[in-house]
Amino acid sequence: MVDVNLSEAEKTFIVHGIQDNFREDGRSNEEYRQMDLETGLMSNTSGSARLRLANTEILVGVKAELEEPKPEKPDVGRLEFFVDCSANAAPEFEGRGGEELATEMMNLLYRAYSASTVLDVSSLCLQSGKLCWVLYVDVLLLECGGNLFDAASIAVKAALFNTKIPSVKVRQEEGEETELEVSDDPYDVRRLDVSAAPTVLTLSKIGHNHIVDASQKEEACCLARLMMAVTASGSVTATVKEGRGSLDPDSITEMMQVGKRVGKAVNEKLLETLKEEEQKGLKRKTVGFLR
Amino acid sequence: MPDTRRITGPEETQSPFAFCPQFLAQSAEAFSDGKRRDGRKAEADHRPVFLKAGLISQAKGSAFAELDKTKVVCAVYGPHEVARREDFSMQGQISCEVKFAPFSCRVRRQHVQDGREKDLSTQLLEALEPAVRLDSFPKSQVDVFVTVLENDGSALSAAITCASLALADAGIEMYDLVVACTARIHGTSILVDPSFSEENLKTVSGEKPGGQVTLGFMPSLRQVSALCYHGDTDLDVLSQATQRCQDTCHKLYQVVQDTLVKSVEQRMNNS
Amino acid sequence: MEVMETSTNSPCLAALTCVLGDLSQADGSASFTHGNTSVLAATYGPCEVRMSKEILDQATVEVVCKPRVGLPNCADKYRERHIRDLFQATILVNLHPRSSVMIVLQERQDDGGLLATSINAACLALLDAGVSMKFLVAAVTALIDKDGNINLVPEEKPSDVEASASLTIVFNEKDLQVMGVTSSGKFSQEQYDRSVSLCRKATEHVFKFYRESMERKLSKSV
Amino acid sequence: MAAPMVKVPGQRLARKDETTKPGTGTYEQNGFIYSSLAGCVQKETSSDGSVQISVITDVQQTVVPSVEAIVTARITNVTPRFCKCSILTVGKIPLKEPFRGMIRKEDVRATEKDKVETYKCFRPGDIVVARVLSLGDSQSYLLTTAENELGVVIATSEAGASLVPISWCKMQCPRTLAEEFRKVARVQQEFLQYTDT
Amino acid sequence: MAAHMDRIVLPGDKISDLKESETSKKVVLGPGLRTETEDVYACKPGVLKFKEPNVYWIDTHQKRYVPVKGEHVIGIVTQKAGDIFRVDIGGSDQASLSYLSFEGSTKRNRPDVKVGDIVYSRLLVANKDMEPEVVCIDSHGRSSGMGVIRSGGFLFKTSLNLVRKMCNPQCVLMKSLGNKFPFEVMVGMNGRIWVKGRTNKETVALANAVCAAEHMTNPQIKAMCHRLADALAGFE
Amino acid sequence: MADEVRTAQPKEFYRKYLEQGVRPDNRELGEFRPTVLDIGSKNGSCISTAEGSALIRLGNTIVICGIKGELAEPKTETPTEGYLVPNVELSAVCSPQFRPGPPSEQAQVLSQFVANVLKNSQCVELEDLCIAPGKMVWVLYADLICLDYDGNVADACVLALTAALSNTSLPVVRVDEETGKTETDFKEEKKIQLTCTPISATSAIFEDNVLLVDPTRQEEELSTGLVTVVTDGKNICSLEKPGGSPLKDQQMRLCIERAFQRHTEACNLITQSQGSTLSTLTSPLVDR
Repeated sequence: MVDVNLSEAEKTFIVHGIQDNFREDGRSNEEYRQMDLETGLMSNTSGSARLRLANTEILVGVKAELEEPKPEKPDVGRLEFFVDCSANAAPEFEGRGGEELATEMMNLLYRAYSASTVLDVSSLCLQSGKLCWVLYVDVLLLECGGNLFDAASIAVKAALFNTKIPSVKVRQEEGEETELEVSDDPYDVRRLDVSAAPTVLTLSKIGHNHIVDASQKEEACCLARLMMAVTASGSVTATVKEGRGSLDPDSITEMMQVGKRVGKAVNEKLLETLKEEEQKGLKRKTVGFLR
Repeated sequence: MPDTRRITGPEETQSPFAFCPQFLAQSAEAFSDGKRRDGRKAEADHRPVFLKAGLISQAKGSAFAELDKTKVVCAVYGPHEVARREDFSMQGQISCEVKFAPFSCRVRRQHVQDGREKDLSTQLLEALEPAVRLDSFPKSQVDVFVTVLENDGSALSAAITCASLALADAGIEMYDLVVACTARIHGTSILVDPSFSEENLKTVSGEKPGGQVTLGFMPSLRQVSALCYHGDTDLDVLSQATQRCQDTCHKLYQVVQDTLVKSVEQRMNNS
Repeated sequence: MEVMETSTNSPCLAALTCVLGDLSQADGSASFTHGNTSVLAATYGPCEVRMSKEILDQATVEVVCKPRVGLPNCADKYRERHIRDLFQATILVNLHPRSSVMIVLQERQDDGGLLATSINAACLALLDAGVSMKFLVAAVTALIDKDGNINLVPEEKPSDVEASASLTIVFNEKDLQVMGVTSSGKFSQEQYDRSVSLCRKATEHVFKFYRESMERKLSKSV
Repeated sequence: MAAPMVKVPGQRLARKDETTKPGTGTYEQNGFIYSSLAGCVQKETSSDGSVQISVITDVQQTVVPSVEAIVTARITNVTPRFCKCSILTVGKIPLKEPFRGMIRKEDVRATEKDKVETYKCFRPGDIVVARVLSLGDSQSYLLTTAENELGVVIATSEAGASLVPISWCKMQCPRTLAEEFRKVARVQQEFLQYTDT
Repeated sequence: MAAHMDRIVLPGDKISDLKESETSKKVVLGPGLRTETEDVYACKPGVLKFKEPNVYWIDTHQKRYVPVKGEHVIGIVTQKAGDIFRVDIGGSDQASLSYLSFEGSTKRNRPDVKVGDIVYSRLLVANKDMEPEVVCIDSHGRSSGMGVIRSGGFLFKTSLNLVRKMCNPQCVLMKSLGNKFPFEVMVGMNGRIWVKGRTNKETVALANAVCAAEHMTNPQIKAMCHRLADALAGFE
Repeated sequence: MADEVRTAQPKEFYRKYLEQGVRPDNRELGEFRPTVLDIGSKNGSCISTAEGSALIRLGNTIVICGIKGELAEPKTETPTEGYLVPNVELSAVCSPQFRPGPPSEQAQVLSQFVANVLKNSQCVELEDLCIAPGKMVWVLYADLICLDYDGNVADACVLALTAALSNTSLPVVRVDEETGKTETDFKEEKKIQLTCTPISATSAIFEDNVLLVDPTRQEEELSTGLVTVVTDGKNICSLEKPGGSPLKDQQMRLCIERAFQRHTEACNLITQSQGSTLSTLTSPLVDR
């Protein structure tokens, strides 16, 4: 992560704060910061979402393309993730600086969405071996305020929820020429069922305790993090330990319990806000980047 | 862009396996008549492990690990200077690179490092960094290069164990050796040290698709240095699998220590 | 910028023509044509060397072979290595330590014997640049066809008999010893010995051609 | 002592108390001394009776130039203000990959620091013995030869023969008898037989 | 002996029958000649020259300058690094020029030298092991013509042979141009020449005359200068 | 003291040895390093996922060769010829001088050398690789990975490649004309026939007169030239001397003789280890 240099005194101050479950910005160890989410703000994408978690800003765009499926998985569509750390997020992202963090994020997203039950990709396949939908998910990191993995995964889930795939009819004539007919009616679209999609929850171990949604300062004094992808139903689709330090086994199980509980809560709250935003329909004005 | 730095064959080629019917229909059941597909009886049976330290003359330290058909070679270089580095730090650095040989898997792999190899390299770095005393070589860097010669399942755990043996053989100061183990969750059974076919078992329809967890463990300090899992299971099945991996790591620890002791003794009496 | 013509008095060595010094920015340049194979060579040096390639007690010789069309591939790298090792042993490299002598060879037309023509072009360019060398080197390519007789490439009248092997041999002028060899196709040891003697005789013409071109160039500026 | 016991990293050696102290190749964690290298255990009882446990590896020394260490280096390039060199061995242990070092003009000799002409002290290709002054910057280590025992040990003359030291600042080529200026290391007696091959 | 002289040699040619001087029984080998197990070989292509009593050397046609101690060169200041300037003299390394090596410069009153200035200087240190060093003062500390060239004029690059030919006393180029119209000229042994005529037209004419003179004999040079002077006069 | 001299002045260190005609690892000038070859157990090759593989240890130098077969359309101008694509990978594992990333100049030169040897020796008839003329042919990717670079990687690569090709077996692929459907049958296997076995012998020229066969890495660095001769028993398949110090004719004859001797030595080594039942890959990798 982009670490801000802290002196030893500041680090001990943060660690002591966490020990009595009262962090420097007043939150308890398992509380998220203020998050506001907006979907459907970019016209030329099939689906998009912008998430601002305190001062972490992430923009996700999903483009649906018709392509040939992979030879070894002929009857399934697929998701392709791409993460770009733009240089205006942090000076060291300039050039190839942000590549390492971007690959880490991409690997985690691929892991989280690797299980077949997470997102029904078989329905994305139009003609086995010949034609299927490929969803290109592009994550753009605009500002780093700590806890980038959680924010990115939530924004990805929101963007997938907001994705509208035009319905396509395939007519198979006698000759093997397949006839594709894409409807241009904006309402005749198919939506993705993201109820089983996971969101990532990062538990940072500081001292002997672990906290959720660590700010940039808290991330600087944490040696090991456990990132878990949790679905609304509470099942775990990916876990990765990241960071230079090591964790002892029992604290891992403890962290997993907390992760599951908080993860379920985050998922439910997210689905609620998405549905609520959907109801407002076209009346709601998009705030975008004005604020 | 044609790869002008290598001899190139035709543009697009297909693997012969794509046209072979019985390979496409992967079977779903893990146990056939009481035994695992490669003859191991219990779920917790680990394949016979063969380890050897100090086989590459050019490397500072090296090791070779063989889990029945999975063969991994690791070489450690350094500590040497870091080429271009502006920040001056009293802590040493480790850089890891995992590479699959083009002939290591059934379907031929490309020479250029793809996403999966980058992922394994990061996981290897995660596993080794906590175990190495970085302050013992300030301002310099240790390189760990792993080549997977043949991949018959749990390549990552073989790479981690082999790399930590190579680091010890290189005389790099370490808090503890790192031993790793992989487990495949398939329905209710937890298969330790899965082979390649067990890694790609088809999910039984209706059940949860299970998953695969790899654990990097420092047995004498009882610390987990790496944990990576993907799939879709409940939490308790996952922590059960992690526990099963931990017990196997304790068993493996003994084998790694004996190999290291044997190689030090052998070097002592012929030097 | 005069053009040097030589009569084809050697048994079957094609016509050699060369223009010295026609690139103004290069320290030395030679556009050399042997039969229908033509190469433009330019040399820069001794000049600045990159830190990574610097050798502390001698000059680094760098060779770049540019094919006529497309990107350089492994075959060009292979030719580059041959020519670099040859001139590393020919140029007096310890006179200019920690510097580099750069030779750039642009293939203009290839009708067989490209490596030999490149070597001769590079040697002429080094002469034009006045780089100090132990001796001169010249290369000739010999073609061995199925029934074993040998002729030199690129011949004037390309025979239609399909060749079974080809040998490019480099000789130095001082004691006409073999400096470098590269081969393709199969051939016996006896065929190798015959090709060496034939090529040795042919290189005398090439050395004579070097002398004539330099005399032509230097006679003007006395 | 029985055949020296071979220990591997992570193995517990002893309980830490005032008498036993961790030596090289070991580390101390919550009350116990653990081995951090794969090698044989050595127990030295120092004067005040306390035992120092250390683990020594026979050949695979991991050595990094540390401050005050004596190193052998080859001079790679000489400029008026400093000489760049590549460190070949630290103490007695040859390094598999050389480290970059630098000797500044003012660290060449102890006397008349400012009138030092680096060309008259070192030439590229000389083998020098120097002491590590500091870890320097991220590019190279800082070395000094400002002692009588430090300086040029092996140098080749223009004619290619190896030079013989004749004074602290001059060496002579046995073949052409030409003298060349160098900052010569005053080599102790037992080394002399090897340098005049 | 005469057949020996002015003969064209190529690298690798053995030079036998060298005339030792009566007094010191030694032969002085100049640039381009090399001894190997006591016989002499040429290592550069060019014309073998001989000067009494026993000096041999090869005059090569070369564009790339190899620094030689004591030669005057024209350099271009490329960089200011601390208390030295980096000067490009056309060789393989950039030469260093200390700010103290200007006439009348001390620690406090530093010379006004900017990047891009042209400097006429002399090579103090030049051998294959060391970085070349140039200075702008002679042994008595006076500039004697050396230093930063400020007053306009035109700098151009030629081959080293032309420069040696111009510095040769028998060459008539300088004299014949001189009595046509007044001009200033500075010749660097590294193949760089700086000329300044009264008007720009004359400066350009001068530069072309010098470049053209490379392959001319003395009479041809005189004829060329006449033509040049008439052409200039005719235009006025 | 020997270590100090060896690192500070390697050339003198070697010259002292060579004066007595022996080398620091007490081999004569014309003696190859001990060579161990593992072509794997009878049924499979030492790498089960590859169609053919071999591992060779030449002194300390280790090279492993794996051959993978893939299917592709043939070139239009040669409809009945398959492809044989060799590549040498000097990975960062084998020596500190190689960095991970695109192949170094030396790796490209070695790949081209091995490709030339295969083309010149025609040891594999490209027509044998044809399945359906014009439609489908075999592409044999021969990937050679150097695991330990201690000099003379060229000889090790050629021997490893020849050994791997000698035990490569390809599944039978049938393309029925009408439906154009292809079908691979892994039970039946067809071994590739080699017309000849090219073997290479490299000598390093030291101080312009001494010829050291099978040079180690240090001898390669100190040598002033390399000569590589590849023979197939009767004829010379490839003769490579890339520049370096000149070579007298009878020295070249000596190199060619050494190559023919090496050819007989290497052939029995291949036949010996052909039927060997070395179960694990360990023994050649392991016994130092």
